[in-house]
Amino acid sequence: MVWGVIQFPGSCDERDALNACQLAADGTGREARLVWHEETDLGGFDGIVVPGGFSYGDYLRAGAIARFAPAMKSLADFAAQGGPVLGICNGFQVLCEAGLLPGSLLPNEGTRFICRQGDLEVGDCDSPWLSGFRPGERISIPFKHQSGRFFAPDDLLAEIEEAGQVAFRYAPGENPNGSVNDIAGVTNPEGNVLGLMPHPEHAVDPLTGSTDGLRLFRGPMGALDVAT
Amino acid sequence: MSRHRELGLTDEEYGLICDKMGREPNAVELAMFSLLWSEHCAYKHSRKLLGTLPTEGPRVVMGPGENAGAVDIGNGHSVAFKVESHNHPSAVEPFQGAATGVGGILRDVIALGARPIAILDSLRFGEPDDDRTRYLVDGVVRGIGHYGNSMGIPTVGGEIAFEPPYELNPLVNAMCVGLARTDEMVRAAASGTGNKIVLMGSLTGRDGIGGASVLASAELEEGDSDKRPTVQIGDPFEESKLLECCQELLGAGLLVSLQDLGAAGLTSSAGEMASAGGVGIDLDVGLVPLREEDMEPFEIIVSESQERMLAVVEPARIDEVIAICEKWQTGAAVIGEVTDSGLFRVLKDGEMVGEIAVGDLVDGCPLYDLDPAEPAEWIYPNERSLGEDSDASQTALALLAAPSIASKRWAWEQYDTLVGSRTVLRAGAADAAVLKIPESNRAIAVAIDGNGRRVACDPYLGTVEAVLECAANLATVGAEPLGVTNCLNFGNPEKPTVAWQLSRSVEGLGDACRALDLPVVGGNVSLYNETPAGPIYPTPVIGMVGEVPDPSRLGEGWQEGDAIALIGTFNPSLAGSQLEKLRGQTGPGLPRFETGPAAQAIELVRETVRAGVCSAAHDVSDGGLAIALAELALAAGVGCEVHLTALMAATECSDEDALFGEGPGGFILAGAETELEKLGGRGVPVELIGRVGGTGVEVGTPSATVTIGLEDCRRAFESLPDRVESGVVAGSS
Amino acid sequence: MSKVRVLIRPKEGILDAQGKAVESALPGLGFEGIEKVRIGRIVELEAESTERVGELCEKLLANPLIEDYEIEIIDD
Amino acid sequence: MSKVRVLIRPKEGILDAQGKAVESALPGLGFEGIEKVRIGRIVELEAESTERVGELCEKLLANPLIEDYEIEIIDD
Ligand SMILES: Nc1ncnc2c1ncn2[C@@H]1O[C@H](COP(=O)(O)OP(=O)(O)O)[C@@H](O)[C@H]1O
Ligand SMILES: [Mg+2]
Repeated sequence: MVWGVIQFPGSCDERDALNACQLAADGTGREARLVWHEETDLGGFDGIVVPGGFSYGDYLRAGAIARFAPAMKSLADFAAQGGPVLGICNGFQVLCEAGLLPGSLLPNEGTRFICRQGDLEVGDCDSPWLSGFRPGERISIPFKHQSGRFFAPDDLLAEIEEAGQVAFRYAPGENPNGSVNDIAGVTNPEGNVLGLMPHPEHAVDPLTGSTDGLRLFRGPMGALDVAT
Repeated sequence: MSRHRELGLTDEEYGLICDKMGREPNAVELAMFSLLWSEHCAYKHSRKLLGTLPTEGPRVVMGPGENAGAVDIGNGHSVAFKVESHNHPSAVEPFQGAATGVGGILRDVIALGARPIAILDSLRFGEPDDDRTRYLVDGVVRGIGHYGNSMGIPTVGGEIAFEPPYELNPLVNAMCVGLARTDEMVRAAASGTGNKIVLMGSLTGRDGIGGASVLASAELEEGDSDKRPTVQIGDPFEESKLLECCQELLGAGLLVSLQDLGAAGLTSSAGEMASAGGVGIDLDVGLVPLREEDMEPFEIIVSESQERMLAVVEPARIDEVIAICEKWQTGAAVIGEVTDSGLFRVLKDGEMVGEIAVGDLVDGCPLYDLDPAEPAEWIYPNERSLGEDSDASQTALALLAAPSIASKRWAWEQYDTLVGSRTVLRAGAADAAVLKIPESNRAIAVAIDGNGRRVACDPYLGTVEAVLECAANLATVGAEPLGVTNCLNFGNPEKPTVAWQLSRSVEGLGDACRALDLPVVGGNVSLYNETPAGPIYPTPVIGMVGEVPDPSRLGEGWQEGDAIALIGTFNPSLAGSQLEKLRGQTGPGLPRFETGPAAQAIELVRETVRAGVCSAAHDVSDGGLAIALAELALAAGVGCEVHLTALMAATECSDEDALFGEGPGGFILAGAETELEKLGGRGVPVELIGRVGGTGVEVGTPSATVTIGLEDCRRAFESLPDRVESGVVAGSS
Repeated sequence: MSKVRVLIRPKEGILDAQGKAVESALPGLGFEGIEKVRIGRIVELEAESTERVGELCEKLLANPLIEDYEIEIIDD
Repeated sequence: MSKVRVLIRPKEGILDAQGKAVESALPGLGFEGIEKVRIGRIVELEAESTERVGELCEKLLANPLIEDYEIEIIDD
C-alpha cells in the first residue's frame, strides 16, 4: 500500500507532500515515495499526489510542459479507474492543463507572488479527499502562488457549481488572486481527483502552522480502509 | 599599452604581472589576471583587515577560505551559511541583479555539499519618494522572490532600510543557509593528477563578461548605459535541476570536489580549486558547451553565465556522473583535467592559448594598506521629514510609519516562507526566523542585521552594536549563536574617510565577536559603493546562525494581564536614532557602552525564552522603547500600559530619550509577574515597567505620554505598500 | 526550415492582470490617452515542417480555454 | 485611436530561459525538428497619438537592458 508523489524537474514541495503523506499514513502500515516523472507504472499505488512548485520553471504557462510527462499518461489511467489523485498548487495547474480537472489557473490579479496563511471554506462535495471535513467548515491552510486565479468560462463554471465540484473556497474577504466565485479547489465530476491552490501539506504540524491539512491527506485512506 | 588600465589594473600591477610571467600576457591571460586581481576577487584592500577576525571555535566545521562557512549542529549534521552582495548588478537591473544574487549565494552553499534550507535578504535603498527608487525596490523584491520561490527554498527573514545615501547605490545582500551531513561535505580543492574537470549546468554565453572588474570594482557613474550588455539573466529552473543533480552526485560519492562558478566564471572557479589543492589545471575552452557559437577563448574563460558548477571527478566515474546529469536534464561536459604542473593552462581545441602559474593568478595580487583618516565633519546629507513640535503620540506614529521601521509584510508576502516544512517562525513573526531540523533533533534560528546610519555615526561602536543586535535577535527566540557571517559594504577604500570607516568597523566586528566568543566563519566584501553624490553609509551586514534546543517552548505573543519587564543595561539616547534621522539631525558620535553587560542580558533573555516562561521577547532597537512596545502590541493584537519613570531615574535620560532613544542591551519580556520577578538578582537589571491589556499603546514618562489606539498603530505600521507601490508595474519582466 | 511566429493572447473577456497593471500605471508616468492594453506572448521558432504547428499551439503553446492564438509563417 | 502592437523579445545574446526550456522539452513531447525557440511578449494597445509610443516602450513596456522591441502601428 503506497502513496506516490510525482516529481518533475522544478518541483518544489514534493518532499513536503511526501512528509504529509507519511504523517497521514502513520500507523496504517502504508508508505509513501517519490515517483520520478518518467515512471509509467503506477499500478502499485493507492493514491497519487501531484505536488507544488515550479515544474519546468513555470515557463510558457504553469503546468503546460509537465502535463506531457510520461507519468501523466499513466496518471490519467489511474484517475479514470477511480484512483485518488490530489494536485496541490502547481499540481492543480498541471491537472487542469492535462484535462483531468476543469478550468484553468491564471496569473494572480495583483500580478505578484503571494504567500499567506488563510482560511478556506469546505465545499459540499462528494470526494474521498473531503471525508474528514464537514461541508461549510472553516479551515486554516496557507497559500502561496503566482498563478492561482481560478477561471472557467460561464457555462463550465455553472456546470462545476451545479455538480458540486467546488471543494474549497477562500473565506469571505480572503480571495488572494481574483479567483472566480472565490474558488480555491475543485474536483472532477467523479470526485476522486482534487486540485487546490492552497497547500494542505504545509498544514500538518502544529509547530510550523495549522494541522488542518492532515485531514485532507487522511481522507482517501479512511475511504480505502472502508473499502477493503 | 593601456588595455590593462581599461580592465582595471594599475600600471604597477601590470608591471608585476609581466615580471612574474617573464613576458607580457596575451589577451586571454590579461583578461584572467584583470579579473582575479580585481578587488572583488583578490580582496586587495580588505584581506589584511579580515585577517584580524576571530575564526576559530569548537563548532566550526569550515571557516573563511571555503565557499561558505559551516558549523556543527550535532547528530552528524552541519549548517553552512554565507552572505554575499549583488549591489552593483542590482543598481543596473534590479530584478535580474537580485535574482542572480540569490542564485549565486545558493551555489556557494550547494558547493559545500549542503542543501539550501533558507534565504535571508538584507536590502538598502534611498527614501522611497522617487520613481527610480520604487522601481528598484519593486524589482529587487520580485527578483529575490522569483529565484527563491522557483527553487523551492524559503526566504525566511531579512531587513529593508531606506536612507538617502543608498539612493543611487542600493545594497542587495543575500544570505543562504544550508544543511549537510558533515561527512558528505566537500571542499573546493582540486586533487589527483589525471582527474577530470566537469562543467555542469547552463550553457556558456557572453553574460557578464568583465562583470567582476567592470561592475564590481568601479564606481557607478550616472547613466550606466554603457555597462548594459553585461547584465546576467538568472534561470532558477536550471539551478533547481543543478541542485538536485549535485545532491545526487554527492550522495553517491562520485565527486572529488565541487565548486560554484561566480564572479570571473571558469577563471576564478578553476583557479581557486587548483590553488586550494596545490595542483595545476588544463582547460580546453573548445570543449565548453556554448550558447553562442562565435565566442572567443577569453570570453569563454571569464564568462559569468549563471547556473554552472565545476566538479573534479575520477576518470572511472565519469560515465556515472554524466548519467546522473542526464537524468536531471543538466548539461555536463568534461572540459579539462587536473595536472601536477602548478599551471593554469587554457587550450582551444588542443592548442595552448594561455598559461599562468596558479600561484601568480590566485595569490599573486598585491595587498594594499589602507590610509585611514577620520573625517573632520559629518559627510552625509540630512533630510528632515518630522518637525520638533510633534507630541509624543504623533512622533510614535511617524516612527511606526517610517519606511525603515514599518512592517515589511509587503515584501515578505511575496516570498515563499514555508516550503521545506521547517519554518517554525517566519519572517515578520519574530526578530529571528526559526527552522526545525528534525535531522539533528533541534531547531536553528537565523538573523541578519545591519544599521548603516549608526555605523556612519561611529564605525567601531556601530559595528559592535550590529553584532550585539543580531545576537539579541537570536536570544529572543532562545537561540545561542554558533557562528557569524558578514558582508562589508563600503565606499572607495582608497579614500581616507572610507578607509577609516572600514578599518574601525572591522575592529568593532572582531572585538564584538571576541566578546561573545563567536567565530566569523565566512563573509564577503563589497567596496566602491559610491556615486558622484558620495559614499554609502558604511554598512557591515551581520548574519548569524544559532541553536534552539526546543522550538515548542517559544512564546506565542503577550496576553492580557501579562507583566512587562525591561531587561538589561539600557541607556537610551537619541544619538544616531531613527527619530534624529526623521528630524534631519543625524551627526557623528554614539554613546559609549560596555559589551559585557549587553552580553549578560543576551544570555539571560536566551535562558528565559528557552525555559518557556515568557509569552513574548523583543529587543529594543529602531525607534526605541515606545516602538518596541507598539510592535509587540500589534503582533498580539493586545495593547499595553507602561511607565518609564524608573528607567529615567536610573539613567538620567529625558522623556524623549526614554520613549524613542536607542542603544544596545535592552529587551522587553512579557509573562507572569512571578516569573519575571525571578529574573532579578542575576547581575542583569530587571525592571517591571507595565502590564499588557487594552486596545491602545500607552507609554508614559513624567511629562510626555504616547497614547495611541491599536488601529492607528496598525495603519501607520502597515503603510509601506502605499509608499513603495505607486507608479510601479509589477510583472513586466 | 520555416520561420514561424505564434502570437498568443488572453481571450476576450478574461481579465488580463498584467495589461491592467500597465494601463493603470500609465497616467502616473505621464502617458495619457492610451487604453485597451493587452499583454500576450510571442513564440518564434524554426521548424522543419509547418505541418504540426497547429497541433503544437493547441497542445502546448496556448491553452484554448483562456488563450487565442494566431500563427504566422514568416518564410518557408 | 491608433492600434499599436509592440513585440518584445529577449535581446540577441541574452539568455532566453523560457525559450530554452521549451525547446529542450519539445522532443520529449513528440515534436521533432523544431529549433531556435524564442519567447517574448506582445503588447497591444490603442493610443490617441502614436508619438510617444517609443518612449512608452523604453520606459515601461520593455526593459531595454535585456529586451529589444519592435513597434507596429496597425491602423491609424
Ligand atoms: N567579511 C568577511 N569576513 C570573513 N570572511 C570573508 C569576508 N569576506 C570574504 N570572506 C571569505 O573570503 C573567501 C572568498 O570570498 P568570495 O570571493 O566571496 O567567495 P566566492 O568566490 O566563493 O563567492 C570566502 O571564504 C569568504 O568566506
Ligand atoms: Mg564560491
